[in-house]
Amino acid sequence: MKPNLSVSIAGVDFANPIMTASGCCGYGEELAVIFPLSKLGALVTKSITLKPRLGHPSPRTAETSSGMLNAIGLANVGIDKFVTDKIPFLEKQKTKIIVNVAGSKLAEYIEVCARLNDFERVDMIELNISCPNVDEGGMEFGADPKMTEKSISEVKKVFSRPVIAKLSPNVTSIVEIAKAAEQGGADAFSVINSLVGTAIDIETWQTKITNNKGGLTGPAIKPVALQMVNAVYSKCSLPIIGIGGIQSAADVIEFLLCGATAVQVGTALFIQPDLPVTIEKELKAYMKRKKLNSIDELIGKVRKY
Amino acid sequence: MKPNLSVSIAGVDFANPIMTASGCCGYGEELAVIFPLSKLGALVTKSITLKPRLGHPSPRTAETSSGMLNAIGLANVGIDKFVTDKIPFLEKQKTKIIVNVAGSKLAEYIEVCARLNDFERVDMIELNISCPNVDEGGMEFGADPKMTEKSISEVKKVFSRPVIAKLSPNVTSIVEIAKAAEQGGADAFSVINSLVGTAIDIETWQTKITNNKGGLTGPAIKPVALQMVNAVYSKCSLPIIGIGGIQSAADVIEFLLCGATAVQVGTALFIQPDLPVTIEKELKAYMKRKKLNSIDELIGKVRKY
Amino acid sequence: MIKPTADDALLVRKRDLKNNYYSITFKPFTSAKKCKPGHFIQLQIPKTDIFFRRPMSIASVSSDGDIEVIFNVVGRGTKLLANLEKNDTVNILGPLGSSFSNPKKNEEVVIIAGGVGFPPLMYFATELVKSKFPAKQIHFFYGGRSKDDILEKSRIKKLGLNFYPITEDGTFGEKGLVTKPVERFINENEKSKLRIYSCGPTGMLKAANEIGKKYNIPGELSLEAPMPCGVGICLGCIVELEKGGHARVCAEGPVFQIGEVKL
Amino acid sequence: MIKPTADDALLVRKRDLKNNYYSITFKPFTSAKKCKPGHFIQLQIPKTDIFFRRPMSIASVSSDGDIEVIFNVVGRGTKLLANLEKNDTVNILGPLGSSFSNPKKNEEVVIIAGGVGFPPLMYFATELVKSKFPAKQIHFFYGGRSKDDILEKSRIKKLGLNFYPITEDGTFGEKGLVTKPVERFINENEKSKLRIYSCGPTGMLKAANEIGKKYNIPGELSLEAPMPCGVGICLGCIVELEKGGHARVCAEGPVFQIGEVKL
Ligand SMILES: Cc1cc2nc3c(=O)[nH]c(=O)nc-3n(C[C@H](O)[C@H](O)[C@H](O)COP(=O)(O)OP(=O)(O)OC[C@H]3O[C@@H](n4cnc5c(N)ncnc54)[C@H](O)[C@@H]3O)c2cc1C
Ligand SMILES: Cc1cc2nc3c(=O)[nH]c(=O)nc-3n(C[C@H](O)[C@H](O)[C@H](O)COP(=O)(O)OP(=O)(O)OC[C@H]3O[C@@H](n4cnc5c(N)ncnc54)[C@H](O)[C@@H]3O)c2cc1C
Ligand SMILES: Cc1cc2nc3c(=O)[nH]c(=O)nc-3n(C[C@H](O)[C@H](O)[C@H](O)COP(=O)(O)O)c2cc1C
Ligand SMILES: Cc1cc2nc3c(=O)[nH]c(=O)nc-3n(C[C@H](O)[C@H](O)[C@H](O)COP(=O)(O)O)c2cc1C
Ligand code: FES
Ligand code: FES
Repeated sequence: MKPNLSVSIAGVDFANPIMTASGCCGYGEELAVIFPLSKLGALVTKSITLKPRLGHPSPRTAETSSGMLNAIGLANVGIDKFVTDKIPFLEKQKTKIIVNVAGSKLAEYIEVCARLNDFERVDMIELNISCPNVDEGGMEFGADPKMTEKSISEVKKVFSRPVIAKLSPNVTSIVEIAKAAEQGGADAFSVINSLVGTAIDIETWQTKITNNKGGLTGPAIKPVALQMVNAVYSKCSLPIIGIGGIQSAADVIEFLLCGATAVQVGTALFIQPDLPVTIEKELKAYMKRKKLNSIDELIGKVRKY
Repeated sequence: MKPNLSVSIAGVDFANPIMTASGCCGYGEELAVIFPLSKLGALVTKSITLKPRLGHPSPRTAETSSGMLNAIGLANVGIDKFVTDKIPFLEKQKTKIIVNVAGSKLAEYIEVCARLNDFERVDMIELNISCPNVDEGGMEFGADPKMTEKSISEVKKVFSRPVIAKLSPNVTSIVEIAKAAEQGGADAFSVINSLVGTAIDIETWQTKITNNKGGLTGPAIKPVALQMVNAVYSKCSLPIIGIGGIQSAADVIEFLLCGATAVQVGTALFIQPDLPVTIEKELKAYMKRKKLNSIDELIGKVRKY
Repeated sequence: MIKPTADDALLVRKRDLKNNYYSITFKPFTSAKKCKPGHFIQLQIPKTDIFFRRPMSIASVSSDGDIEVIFNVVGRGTKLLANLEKNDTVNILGPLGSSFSNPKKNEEVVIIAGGVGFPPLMYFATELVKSKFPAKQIHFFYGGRSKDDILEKSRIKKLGLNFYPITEDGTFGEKGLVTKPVERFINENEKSKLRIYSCGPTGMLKAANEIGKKYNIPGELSLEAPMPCGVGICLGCIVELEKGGHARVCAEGPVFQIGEVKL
Repeated sequence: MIKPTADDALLVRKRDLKNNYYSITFKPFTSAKKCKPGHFIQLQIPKTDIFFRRPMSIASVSSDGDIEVIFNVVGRGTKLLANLEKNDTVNILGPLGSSFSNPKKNEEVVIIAGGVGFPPLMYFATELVKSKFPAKQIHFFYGGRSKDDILEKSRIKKLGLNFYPITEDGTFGEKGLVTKPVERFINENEKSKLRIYSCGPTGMLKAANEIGKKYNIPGELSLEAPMPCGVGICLGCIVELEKGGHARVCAEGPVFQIGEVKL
């Protein structure tokens, strides 16, 4: 029997649990040249804001041990250009489309989400209430349970399809924030966004990125992400999309066992842009070897001591 | 001119800014076979608790990308045996001795610290209010500003020499906790203890450590540690001991530039037990090349964009 | 965007060019036939502790698909590359980025190269000569600090083009910076027939850009930036455009028009 | 604790022992002279993405200080080790841990080896013979699944000791598990003169431990555990003691007395 890789989150069906993470696949155009996007469960766009943003000046990335720092600063085309230039391309792709939305004020989030409501092919919105790279909004939202609840519930009023809350790891209790999001009416969680970090050039004594601090991502953070996925899985009931340091099918399986229903691949795309294709193949092989028929048989099945 | 590597924290003078981190150098006996401990600025002991502790069952460590997870569970000989068996050895070492103290109730911390007060050669206490590997106390203390303040101020009543607060990175605002510790009368900060994480064996579906979660340490976490050191440096006034992922003199310099007065080497000792000796040599060479006379000329001197 | 491929290729040839420069040649590379001068590849040394790939310009592609890069050891990654031996494996992702556009038949090609900007321009000149573009219309200005910075002299000479080595210390060719002989050449020639191609250190690129703007000579500059991905998806390699906004060095570039970017 | 040293050593010899087993020999190693059978070293392959060192028992130390390990490829680290070539560099930290104690002159030595427990026991037997301990008093029981699991047959035979190969499928030596022939041997000999030395898979160690306790035969077992440090400072490699409490496999062990640890 062929293992069935499809999963379903908040009524949306995905061909497989492998998505590309926001900010790590642009609007899909470049990856589509490299592999058919139909290979993905979903593509999650770069964060879209109301106005176009250039982001921070260069340098805005730095290499770290098994990871990287970025302070791109939410560079994106803005909702107008996204709607006219990017959605037509995305609508043609045979994969689910999740649009990640960010802003510095709640009103901006709402306006962007309201605009997106008109596009049926935008299957879900992922609310980035956890970006460490903007001064206002962003992480502050995601560190405050009240703001989290409010932002989700307001967005739910203007966007009729499912809304995912993307949670920040830079908090004392991610479960507390997850519960607030659940309270606000979120349909799923994305866990996690990047950790806050920095790096210094010891020759010039200057920080390596112009924003002085940035988001740490990549394999380095995988243990933290797995733990947070499992903490949220244990205490909340919404489906979870696991994110953080995924490089292989083995990593995906760890996330599924911890309680994720799907996963996103981010930083690793920079090193292997067609990684999702490899992962899908390896995941299928694993399921065959372990005689698993469906992804469900893995979700949350970690055995604890 | 020879660069001067000595630093001073809360009136205690250290030959150099390089210390070994708690839990990564036992009580000094093994390292003393490998290199003279006089090469160290200070040795920080494994966390001492009131009663002896066996810690968690095996397996209690796992390898991760550029790091490791541990849930040793504060295994230690307990204060009685520490006083009779370990202090006599430590007293003979030509380096400063910092005893790390942990517990599950405040009363335990106080009793252990009171006992240590009698031993002049215990130069400082480092209060572990941030261990992720015990159920009670430990991290809960360090995530709560009130408990942080209280535990420090109570310990200060029974221990007459300087007390260092070792801060947890698993909080929304490390600065808030640092300020509470400052309020409680702390003399310095150690920044950071380990991040919480986990890892799963995808063949057995079992967590890789018996405590199910553990502390993530090693080069993977260095960017997070640097950022937290700099955040505390910017907002508080006490001296900082920087910890997290240090593997080389270059890493030490990054921490100094971010605001640390001294540093601790932890996980990297497991791969290179005589690393502090190498680091001291490299640090001296760097200072010569950069024409720096003292460590002071580096502390907090990061240039921000 | 050309569809890049990722291949585990074997190191088939390694040459120490002295002065911390190396030439290494790999094979097989599926997309060798698609490579054009200006394109780059992203190299990954499997199982190292180096996280990102390292971008390298293509220095040559042989008729049977061997692909060569020439590089300078500047840090950890290039050090590891230099330590590779025959039959070691490297994963190559490419070809990536934009390539140099061809000059018009009657144009005089002014190449301004320096440092690790030399390899793509050598590739460019080689392909021009191969395509029957008259070698005497190619003017290869190649600057370095000292004679050891001028690589592959015989290879350039063999192309039969006009070779103008320039060294700061005068140990090889003219003494000084490339700017002076280039400007002299421009002034001695009909400006409307010139086209500039430059790749090299920032100072040289700035000078080439300024010269192009000053004399109204069109041309192309190949830029560098730290590149986490190389395929346009991380937005980490941006450069500011004169008209405002950003461009990605890996996707819109590395080859830009003179006057297009802020340097 | 012997003061360990850390050296960048060169791979001077590599032998494929088939069935995913390899022998690799390094030099120079400063502390070669201090090594004793039972000691292990921590190997690090420089510049790999493998974080911890990997513990390996010493399989032999030659008179001019070459140090050999024999290993089985089981994961990422051992795979990398197996891919090393002559002149590649490995950093060796050691010697570490406790070593086998010598039998009394009149004792019969019962060695029970299996899998990667074989190398330290081969080293032990070799050194015993070298030290003029009578080879005929050494009884080397060596178990494996199949004949390919029995390594270095000629090397053992050359020692002139009593060699008892045992394979589960009977393709080499006696068929079955080591337990039976070992017990038979014990019953045919004066028990008070026997001493057991064992290293191998957990099942074998348990059996050796039980046999020792059952017949009241003293002896030593060499254990394995994941080892972040190998020098006693991380407390990651613990084993439970029969008398209560923990011991560190890297520091109090890897060699423990029969009956000392919970297996
Ligand atoms: C399109 C392009 C083509 C290039 N072609 C060549 C070539 O043909 N020959 C050659 O010798 N070099 C070339 N370079 C530069 C080369 O990529 C860098 O020298 C190399 O990445 C440095 O790696 P390292 O590990 O040795 O240095 P490190 O300093 O250790 O690198 C540290 C980090 O900085 C990044 N980084 C720093 N400076 C640069 C830079 N200028 N460009 C890219 N990444 C940087 C690296 O990616 C890495 O993440 C090219 C760069 C680009 C962008
Ligand atoms: C004292 C001692 C002596 C040893 N001697 C030999 C020998 O002579 N020949 C030989 O082939 N093997 C020996 N081993 C086992 C060998 O160390 C492991 O097979 C090896 O570490 C596995 O590494 P890997 O990367 O291939 O496997 P992986 O499975 O990829 O390793 C993953 C992680 O698990 C750890 N790990 C898992 N199981 C073990 C284990 N049983 N022992 C140590 N670490 C483990 C590794 O250190 C690593 O951190 C010895 C182990 C010890 C403790
Ligand atoms: C360069 C870069 C840009 C990112 N941009 C965004 C973004 O715009 N919005 C967002 O929600 N997350 C963004 N992220 C975070 C990722 O979506 C993901 O949560 C994080 O990288 C962890 O996954 P990884 O370790 O697989 O990269 C970005 C990450 C990187 C590396
Ligand atoms: C195996 C292990 C045991 C540790 N035990 C303690 C401890 O007992 N008390 C404590 O305060 N910190 C303990 N730590 C944390 C370290 O002191 C240090 O804060 C942390 O490891 C980060 O530094 P590193 O990345 O250099 O290892 C332990 C760390 C490790 C790896
Ligand atoms: S390097 Fe990633 S966009 Fe250019
Ligand atoms: S491996 Fe660290 S104490 Fe044994």
